[in-house]
Amino acid sequence: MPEFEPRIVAFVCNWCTYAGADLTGTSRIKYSPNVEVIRFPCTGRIDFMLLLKAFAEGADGIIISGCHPNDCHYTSGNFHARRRWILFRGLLDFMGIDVERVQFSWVSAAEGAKWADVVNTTVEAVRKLGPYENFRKIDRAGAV
Amino acid sequence: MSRIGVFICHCGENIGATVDCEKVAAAAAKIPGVVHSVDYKYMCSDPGQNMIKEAIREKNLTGVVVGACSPRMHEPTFRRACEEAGLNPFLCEMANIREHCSWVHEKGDPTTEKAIDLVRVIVEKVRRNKPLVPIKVPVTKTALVLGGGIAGIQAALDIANAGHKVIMVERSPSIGGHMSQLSETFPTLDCSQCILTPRMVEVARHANITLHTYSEIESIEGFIGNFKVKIRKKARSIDMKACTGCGLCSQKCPTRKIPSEFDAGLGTRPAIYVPFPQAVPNKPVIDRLNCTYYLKGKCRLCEKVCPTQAIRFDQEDEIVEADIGAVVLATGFEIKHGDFFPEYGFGKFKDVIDGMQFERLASASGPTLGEIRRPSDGKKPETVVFIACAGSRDPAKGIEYCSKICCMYTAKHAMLYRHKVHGGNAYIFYMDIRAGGKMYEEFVRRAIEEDGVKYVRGRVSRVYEREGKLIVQGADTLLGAQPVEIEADMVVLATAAVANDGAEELAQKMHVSYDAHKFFAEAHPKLKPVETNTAGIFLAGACQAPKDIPESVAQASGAASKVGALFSQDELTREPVIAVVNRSAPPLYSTCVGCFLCQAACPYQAIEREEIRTRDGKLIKTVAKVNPGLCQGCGTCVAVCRTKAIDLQGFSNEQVFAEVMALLDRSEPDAGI
Amino acid sequence: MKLGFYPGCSLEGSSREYNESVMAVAAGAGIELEPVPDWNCCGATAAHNMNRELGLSLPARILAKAEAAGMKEIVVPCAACYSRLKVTRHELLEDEELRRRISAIIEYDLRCEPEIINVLQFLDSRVMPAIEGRIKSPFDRRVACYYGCLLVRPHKILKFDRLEDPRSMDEIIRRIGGDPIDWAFKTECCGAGLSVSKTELVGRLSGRILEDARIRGAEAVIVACPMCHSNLDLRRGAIEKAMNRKYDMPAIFITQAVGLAMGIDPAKLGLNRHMVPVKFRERPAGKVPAGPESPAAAGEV
Amino acid sequence: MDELRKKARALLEAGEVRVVIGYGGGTGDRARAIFVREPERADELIFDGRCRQNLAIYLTRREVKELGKPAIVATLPALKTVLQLAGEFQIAEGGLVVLAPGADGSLIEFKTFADIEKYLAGAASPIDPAEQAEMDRVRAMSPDERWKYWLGQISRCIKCYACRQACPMCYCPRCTVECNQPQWIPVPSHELGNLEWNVMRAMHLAGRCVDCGDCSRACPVGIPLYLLNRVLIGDIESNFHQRAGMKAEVDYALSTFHPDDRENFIR
Repeated sequence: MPEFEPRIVAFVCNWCTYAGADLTGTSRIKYSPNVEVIRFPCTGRIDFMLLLKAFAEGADGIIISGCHPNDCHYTSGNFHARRRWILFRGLLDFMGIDVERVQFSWVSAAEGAKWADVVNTTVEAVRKLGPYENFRKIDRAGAV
Repeated sequence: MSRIGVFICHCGENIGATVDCEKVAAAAAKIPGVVHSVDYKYMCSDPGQNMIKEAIREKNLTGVVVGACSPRMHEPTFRRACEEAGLNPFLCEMANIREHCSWVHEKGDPTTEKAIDLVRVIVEKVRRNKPLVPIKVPVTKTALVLGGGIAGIQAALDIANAGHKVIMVERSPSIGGHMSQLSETFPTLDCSQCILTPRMVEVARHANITLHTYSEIESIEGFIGNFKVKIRKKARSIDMKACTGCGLCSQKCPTRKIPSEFDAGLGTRPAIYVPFPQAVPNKPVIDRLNCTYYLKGKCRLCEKVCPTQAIRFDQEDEIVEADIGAVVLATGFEIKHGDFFPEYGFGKFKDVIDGMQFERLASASGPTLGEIRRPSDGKKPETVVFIACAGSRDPAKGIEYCSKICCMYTAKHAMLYRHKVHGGNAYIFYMDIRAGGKMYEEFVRRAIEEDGVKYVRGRVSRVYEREGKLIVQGADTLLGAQPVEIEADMVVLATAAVANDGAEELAQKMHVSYDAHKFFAEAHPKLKPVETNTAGIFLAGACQAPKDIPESVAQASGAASKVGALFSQDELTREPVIAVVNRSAPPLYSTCVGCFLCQAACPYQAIEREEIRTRDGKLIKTVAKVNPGLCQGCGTCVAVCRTKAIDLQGFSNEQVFAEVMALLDRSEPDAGI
Repeated sequence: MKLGFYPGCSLEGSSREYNESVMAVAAGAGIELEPVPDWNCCGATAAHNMNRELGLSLPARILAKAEAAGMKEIVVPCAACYSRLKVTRHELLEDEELRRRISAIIEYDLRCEPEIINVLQFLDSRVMPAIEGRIKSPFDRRVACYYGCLLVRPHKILKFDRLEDPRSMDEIIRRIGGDPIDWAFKTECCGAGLSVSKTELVGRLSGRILEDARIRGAEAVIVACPMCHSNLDLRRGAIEKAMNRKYDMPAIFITQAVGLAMGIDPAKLGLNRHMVPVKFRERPAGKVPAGPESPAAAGEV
Repeated sequence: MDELRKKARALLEAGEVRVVIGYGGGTGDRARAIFVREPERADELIFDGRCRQNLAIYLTRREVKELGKPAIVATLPALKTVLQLAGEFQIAEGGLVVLAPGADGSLIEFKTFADIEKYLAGAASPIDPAEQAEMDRVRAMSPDERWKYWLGQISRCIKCYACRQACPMCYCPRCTVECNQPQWIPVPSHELGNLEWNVMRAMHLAGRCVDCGDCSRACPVGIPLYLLNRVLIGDIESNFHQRAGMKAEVDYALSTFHPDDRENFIR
């Protein structure tokens, strides 16, 4: 049986992490292909609902990444995002949604190697956790 | 129905070696709405761009997806190509299959599959792209230069000489900054004031420069090309037009014992004073906190002696407003004082001084007229210990960075001391000698070899007084960390260079970012060293990080050339990636409920209130409105808005939602149709 | 008022006078100190150097016992115990994984609720407000406040007072009528744990401290750590040998000084237990010598 | 109660308000909201232990707004709602009269929002012991048990949106569930849609919910929605030291921040 290949969706900001991931490429640092990036202007733009949507559509893990505190291109979008994630993560955890599958990180435009590391460790961690069966099994067929 | 063209680039081997580009193009062709899908060796080449243009014309495309490198590389190239072919450039997007795919994964099916995913996501995004029109904004061709030190002076002169108006605002009564306080400058040992004062005078005389000294920024609003600034001119208590700068008032002022800021507290000045003889403007100011008249209600001696009746005790602060197009921040730095170093007894022992105080002791215009005499008893110190990195490079003190200028000025100080006090002993405790710069290393070697300065590699743990001597207790790490004790007559601390007082408040006022140490942040550490993240605001000098004079001047000229480039156009074009509050038909008018919770989240104060009224003026509802000039497009408001009344052009809810859906949906595209 | 209390080994052994004076001062201020039930060794000074988990588990167990007993604050007079407890609490609060691991070892789900209070904080915030205005016999002595290393370091964790030139003890001395000298040896090393293995080194290091205090005219050295005290008191022989000079200046605990000011019987403060007899020069009450004396004058007492 | 009736009558007679939003007797042993517009009907007002509904919900209802300036009989959560609505610019100072009857028959009339702020700063908000016990029970569960617990709860949800209708902070004329471009929340009432709806509802109330409990009471299948609200209230208080409904100005946890906000999960 082939090894389980998790699918990871990454929501990243344009100015730090997207550029950092570009640098990973420019530096030819290899990492797992299981992750795919969706670009946002800023972590402040990322709607919490998109995380639920990603899980609902079959993501096994999620990476959210943006500029380090104080480095935000827009001064403070990441600070707002951080608050949003503090609360949202607490709520998900309380509802038994597997928050271990959501990796938040700060990756700057200079941290190409860190991006590769964030991806690889997240992929490995999610691989260990296995497919997100709870969400895959959830009923979506119709009315009760 | 969308008519989307997909263009997959091999980038030579860069993509082609690991991704099966043909397969990607074939897979993209199956996506509903894709009417054209090809791959080509170099999409960014002229033939490649022509392929796109031709396809747009021939197939009447409504959207273009280029699967190639990072949009940060070639998005402008391909958008321009689309525009040339008559397609709105914002209907073109790139799928990053190079930096995010071919370069970081091994050759194989998973990599090709990922490339297909990435292209599919962008196709779904482009399907929902809307044609956007770049925003045009006018440019006011006047620059505001904040700070009148060497960086501000250089920037102001360069901009003014390019033919643009400059408003310079300086907090203290004279321009000149720290450079005017220095004795000699490394590595040439030429006199600081001799090279600075001609430039100060030029600023004062320049027809394009308006100078506001003893003034601060009250507020700034607006955006690139269109700032509105309020300047508070603090009451000088002097009629600047009537005053001739004769100096009689200062000579007669009975309050004379105020520590002089210019002499770093080593000398004194009267309550009505000109900071230093070459000050610009060379007119006095009354220090109201120390003036007898303001404290006790009588005196007014200066008023009596003034031959031109220029004293104005009842003068009030004045607010000056100005329209400006660009800002150069050149507010400089400060050195760490106070009881930051209890272990070195700074502030406790009179003969433990900082580097700026040593500059004043060594300066011919200083309190000792250039003789090195220690503050406590005026004796010439026989042994002086210089401590480099006092506070700098010390995480325990909260300052991890290198202050950069200290190695050089400490070498200069020791050298000046050896020149002025023959037979004196100069010791320098140092961590490393950082003398990178033209003629810098040679300068340090000269201090060691020609002037006999004794360099001790190690840290000083403590300085204390015993029987009239300052005991400097340290270690010599080149002698096996052996403890060293030196009985010194004076100790000079090369204290850390830190951000200026009020830098944080100013940064917040200007909406520029700043680092953990309150130095202003450049937009990119390498490629945008003079820009800030706020368009139209530039940096010069040590307000960005500790810098020496040549570096400050170079950066100032860099900032000035950026301002010049901005002022070379009458109108600016900005990307229309901005937030918009929706409007809809009555009775809703907008899904915005007017809760204004988004307002606090906006880093740019771009969210305004708009009243929707009936034709006869009756208020229907108050809703949010985004000022397109101020909005920078971060989208934080979009995520905060629970009714989804705000959306971000270019990254709309529909677009990102579709991207997430498309990314995870690997089912055969035509299966669902 | 009732507070938790962790004595540690020194206060029950070599520094009984410290314990006695803490208790006497607390009682005088109407504060009840309740020992942590079934307390154990804090691990100082060896455990954290030998085995990280052991070094954390020992203090963690103390915290657990206090937490289980509902204590919100624990007064820890010994500077070494204070350091171990405070550092452990900090590390466990910073690292959730570690907190879980240590909790498993000590078989108690530690939330690290109790705050750790050192003797200077205890005096400053609890004792002084209670006795202010009731100083019976002002401690009008010129003294050297010696803090040692563990009360203020590592500063990042303890966040207590100023790292290089602490002032809290000087402030307490001033409040009870004393005159603390301004000196540079407040946190210099006394030799600490090398007391037994390298007594000669302790003689030299502690000697430098006493010498500077002597030159500046101090009548006593005030300490807040049993280890400092034993080096400065017990090792007087080694000190005198290293410095080639006699020192009769006593080393006393801050709680003893406060106790004296409160008018507590010196015997109840354990002042009779010191190796260097605690005797102060007679002089008209309330008069503090103006400044440092000449070395010759100080030597003959 | 007499105080309340007297005041209501006086306000209506003087024309100071056009309507008094209060409680009246309902069917059986229930109290219901009544809208008293004539002075002579003031005696229909009651106030006792049955009066739990947060009447502030009507302050934003178009039909009620059209009646003219209201007076509102406010319980503790309603007072908080008034402040929160003021902070969200939905009601303005002077635009309403706030009457808070005490259990002992006394009556406080709040003249200004600042007075309400002062009053609330000193008021305790007791938590129902049974509800607290349920919270403790769920918190003590393993993540998997919590998932099963909530899946069990939300699988009973019929998406009737009674929780939304009962919530005084859900005053948006177009709720995001009604947005179909994109369709954030699936229309059918299946587990996934129910889950997404309930998460979204909780998040949209994060930093705004005053914990009146009307959503839980309105839920026809008895989903303990208060648990979700309280987790967020607790997290906001412990992390950001903010609490909804305590100030009449914007102090919204999700649009403010502090550079030193702490978390332990971002690497």
